[in-house]
Amino acid sequence: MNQIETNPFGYAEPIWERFTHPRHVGEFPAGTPGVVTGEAGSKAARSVLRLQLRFEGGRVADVRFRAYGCPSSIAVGAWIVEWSLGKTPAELAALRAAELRQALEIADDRAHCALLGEDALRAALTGFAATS
Amino acid sequence: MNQIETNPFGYAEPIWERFTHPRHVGEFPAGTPGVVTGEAGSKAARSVLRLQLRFEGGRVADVRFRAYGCPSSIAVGAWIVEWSLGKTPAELAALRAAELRQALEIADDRAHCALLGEDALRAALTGFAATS
Amino acid sequence: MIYLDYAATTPLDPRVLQIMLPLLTADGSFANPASTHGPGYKARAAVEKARAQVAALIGAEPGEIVWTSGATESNNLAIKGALEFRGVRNAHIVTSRTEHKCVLDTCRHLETQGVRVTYLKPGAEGVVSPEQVLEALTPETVLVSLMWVNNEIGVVQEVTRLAPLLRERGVLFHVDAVQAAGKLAIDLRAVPIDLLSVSAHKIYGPKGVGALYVRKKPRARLAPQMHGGGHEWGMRSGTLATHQIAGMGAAFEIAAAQLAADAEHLAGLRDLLWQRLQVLPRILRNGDPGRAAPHVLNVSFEGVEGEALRASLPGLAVSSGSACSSATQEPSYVLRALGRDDELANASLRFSLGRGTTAEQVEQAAAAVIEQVLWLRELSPIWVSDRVSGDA
Amino acid sequence: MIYLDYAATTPLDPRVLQIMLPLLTADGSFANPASTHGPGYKARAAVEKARAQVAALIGAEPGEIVWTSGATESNNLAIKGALEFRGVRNAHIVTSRTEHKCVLDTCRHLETQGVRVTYLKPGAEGVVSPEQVLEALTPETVLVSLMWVNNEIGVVQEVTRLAPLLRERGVLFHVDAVQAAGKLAIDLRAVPIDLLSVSAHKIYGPKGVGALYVRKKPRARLAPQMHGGGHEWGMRSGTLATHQIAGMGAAFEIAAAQLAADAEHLAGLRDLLWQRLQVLPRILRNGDPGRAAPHVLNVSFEGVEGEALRASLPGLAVSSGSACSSATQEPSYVLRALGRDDELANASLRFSLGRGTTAEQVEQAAAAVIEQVLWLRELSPIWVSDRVSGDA
Ligand SMILES: Cc1ncc(COP(=O)(O)O)c(C=O)c1O
Ligand SMILES: Cc1ncc(COP(=O)(O)O)c(C=O)c1O
Repeated sequence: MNQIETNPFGYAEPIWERFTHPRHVGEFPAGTPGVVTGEAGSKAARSVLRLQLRFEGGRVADVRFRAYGCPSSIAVGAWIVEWSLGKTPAELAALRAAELRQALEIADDRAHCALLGEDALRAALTGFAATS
Repeated sequence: MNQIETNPFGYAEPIWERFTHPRHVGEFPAGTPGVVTGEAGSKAARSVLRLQLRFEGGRVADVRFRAYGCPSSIAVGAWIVEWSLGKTPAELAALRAAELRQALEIADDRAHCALLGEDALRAALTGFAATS
Repeated sequence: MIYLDYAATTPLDPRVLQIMLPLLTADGSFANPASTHGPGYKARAAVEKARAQVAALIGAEPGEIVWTSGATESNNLAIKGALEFRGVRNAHIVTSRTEHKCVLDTCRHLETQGVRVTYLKPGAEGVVSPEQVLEALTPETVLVSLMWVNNEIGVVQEVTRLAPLLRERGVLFHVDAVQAAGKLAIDLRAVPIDLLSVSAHKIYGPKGVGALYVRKKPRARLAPQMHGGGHEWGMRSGTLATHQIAGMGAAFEIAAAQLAADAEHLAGLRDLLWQRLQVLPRILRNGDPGRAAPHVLNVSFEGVEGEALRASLPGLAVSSGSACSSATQEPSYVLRALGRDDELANASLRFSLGRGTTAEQVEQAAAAVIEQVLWLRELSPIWVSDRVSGDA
Repeated sequence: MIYLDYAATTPLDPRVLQIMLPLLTADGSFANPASTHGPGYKARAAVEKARAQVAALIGAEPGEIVWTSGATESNNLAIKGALEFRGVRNAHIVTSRTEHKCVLDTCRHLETQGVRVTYLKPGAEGVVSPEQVLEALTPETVLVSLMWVNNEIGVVQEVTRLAPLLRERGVLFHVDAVQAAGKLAIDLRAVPIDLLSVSAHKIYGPKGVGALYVRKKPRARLAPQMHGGGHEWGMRSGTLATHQIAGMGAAFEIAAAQLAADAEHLAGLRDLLWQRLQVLPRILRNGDPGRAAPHVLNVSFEGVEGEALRASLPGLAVSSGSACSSATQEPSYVLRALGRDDELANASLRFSLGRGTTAEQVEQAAAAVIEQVLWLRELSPIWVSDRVSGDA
């Protein structure tokens, strides 16, 4: 993403920062070992979040995400993968939308973006449980 | 009347000129010989015009007027007495409101001011006929 | 030219102009305040700052201020909006005969819709007593509309005493405060008025912008009169005129800061003018001098015809009544309501003073008026005085 | 910041400001144009000059121009005024689904009063055909209200062909010409439109002032919506905002002088922008390109979410729909009426160009949009393209 200096729309800074400078965008090459994928949302609801976590030794070693949706939902994706690094599945499972909302200063009318994140992560962990 | 240079209200120039610089205002001392007085209008109608003509040798030798009313009716008084100077009763009797309106550029909605003048002059001439 | 018609309108305060300018041009915050992009948000911020400034002068919350195109619209919105929200069937309004044309005409319109309106006749001094208002109330009374300060005679009505009495009785109270704002202290935290109209151009703001105060607690509910995109909490649609609004805000802030000083200056000059004019016999001051706003002096001159009086004072910009109706040349209905006859009502001048008025101007104006009244009386064939017969 | 939101509002032309300034301050003609004294007459003269200027741009007589606080009010006055004058009982209006909010909301209000309204659905290209309108007429149809140029998609409606057909049938025709004035030639001597709304702030005049053209021959009759002192031939009361009106007049005079040059400049830049954007696959131009006003280009971008698209272009002031309704963040009802789904309607941008727009700005804007659309599609997990798997 190119340089966007200002935030005229008044998004919370943590959201704006991650929306404008997201890291870990993309996906792992097909067949990469230890990768689980979780997806939530729908095109009709205008937000889809896909997370990929690559586990090594029981901890998240690398991450990727893609998101379609408003800046808050994109920031949620970026935040979750960043936060996931180094964590165990048990630690990941503890994440609640409330924590996400607090970390990103997500307003009430965007609470669904945090739920989207929780759902996507849960989906990934379900995948992990299934594969391990 | 003191100096009033401008005419912001858009009165016709002949009206404005006579309203701001009327001549022959007043009345003759009581008992002045040859004087006839004509009055028209009423306080309720918000215009009263009083003309005095002093005849000498069958012609108007001197004049006075007073007026209460709008600028047009004041101008009518001033114009009539000015115009009367030197005239015979027959000449005076020929004055019609239409001529007055034309001379002073009196608009349709002020036609009554011209009639006021005609009436006052007629009243004066009636007085003349009565005394002579 | 001596301008003594500040109650008709005022010039812009130069400080107000400085606030307006950067909101107009390409290098400034000219965007639409409803636009959801950077320039739009900047314009919106200017609008909201002004809302707080206007609210501050009258002791309101910013969220209680609805922008309009002027107090004519504010009065229309308040009265029609309240009645239509409630439903016009069997509704009753109490107002007075000396309200501004836009209140009276709005009420007359509502009468054609089936609303019953009581037009109270003020006393000879122009005052409508709270008791009169209370007596006129019926169970169907939805709204009382009364002005704080009359624009023609400057009488201050007892709205602060009336307001709690109406609140107790559950009747909405609308006040036209156009001539009061910036002249008298107004604190809507303390006075339970429900709807209050103000205008910018009477206190050194721009023409074409006003506001309606709409109380939030308890909430005064209005049916919108300008339909559209739902601006202003759905109460008044239309693109907000940022420069106009910001100018109004600045003017109101200045008015708040200068309220006491302005009022003292104005009252001093008004009293000086009245004192000077009193050398003329048979003149009448209109409106209770004990309840006079600082900026208005209305005087009737016996023995002169009104149009001639005005025409003889071309160097003096004064009004012969409300500027809004003086084009009609009809004698002021306000003075008529006070019991002046047509002739006297017509031979009246409203002098209204402003920040720019000086004692010298007042002296000059008084001298001119005195001279012309004496002259027109002199010219009159019916003025009975100790005039000496003979040439003038 | 690149401003491409001229259809939402424009900056003031510096020449317009120069006309306005002397009408504001104490040393200028600040008086109330309704006052009957020297300064008042001067202000009145400025108002009447502006009336002639506004009339000239649209081929009207000065006496057919009624000042309002903007086109929102003009539209309200035209529609409610015509219906209330005629009586709302059994009345019927024909309009379209893509009208400005203030027309639609006014019609909805009239529906609550018993008026029946037909909202025509335009074709996929945004055009309402005259035939569609004629088919919708009933013996009760009082008024057809149709905009000349749509504010969101720039489509030019066939009002000139429709007008004589309605005149033949004795149906009043109101046209919202806010986006047409100054962009297309308008000659009301040749086109029998009865009521026509214009606004100053869309063509480099001030916000907060507009006008309604009310035909004199044959006379279009309106019930006033703003009651008061009977200003504007009784059709619209309230103190006239001299500086605003004079500014509108100056802006309209300039628009008349520059009409052809402006239109050519705008159309050229609009075409350049569209050409550049077409490097993006799967984008859609909204509105019939064969009936496009010169200043508007509306494009839908598949595969990106609308809010993210707008947020990723903070250096670009564009609109995602009508500025008047974009605060609501709802997908544009205009694009919905054209058959775009919610998602696509939301992922649309209205670029609107103005006198200040340069080819360089258009190139920069196009480059930014292309970059961000590509990026957001890249970021999306559901965008199906020839994307190479792997890190972005
Ligand atoms: C008491 C009063 N109410 C209402 C108005 C109307 O205000 P505006 O000129 O802003 O429409 C005025 C002034 O004209 C006024 O003096
Ligand atoms: C087509 C159209 N009609 C009406 C309006 C409302 O005009 P105003 O902003 O002057 O109230 C606008 C602009 O907002 C418009 O684009």
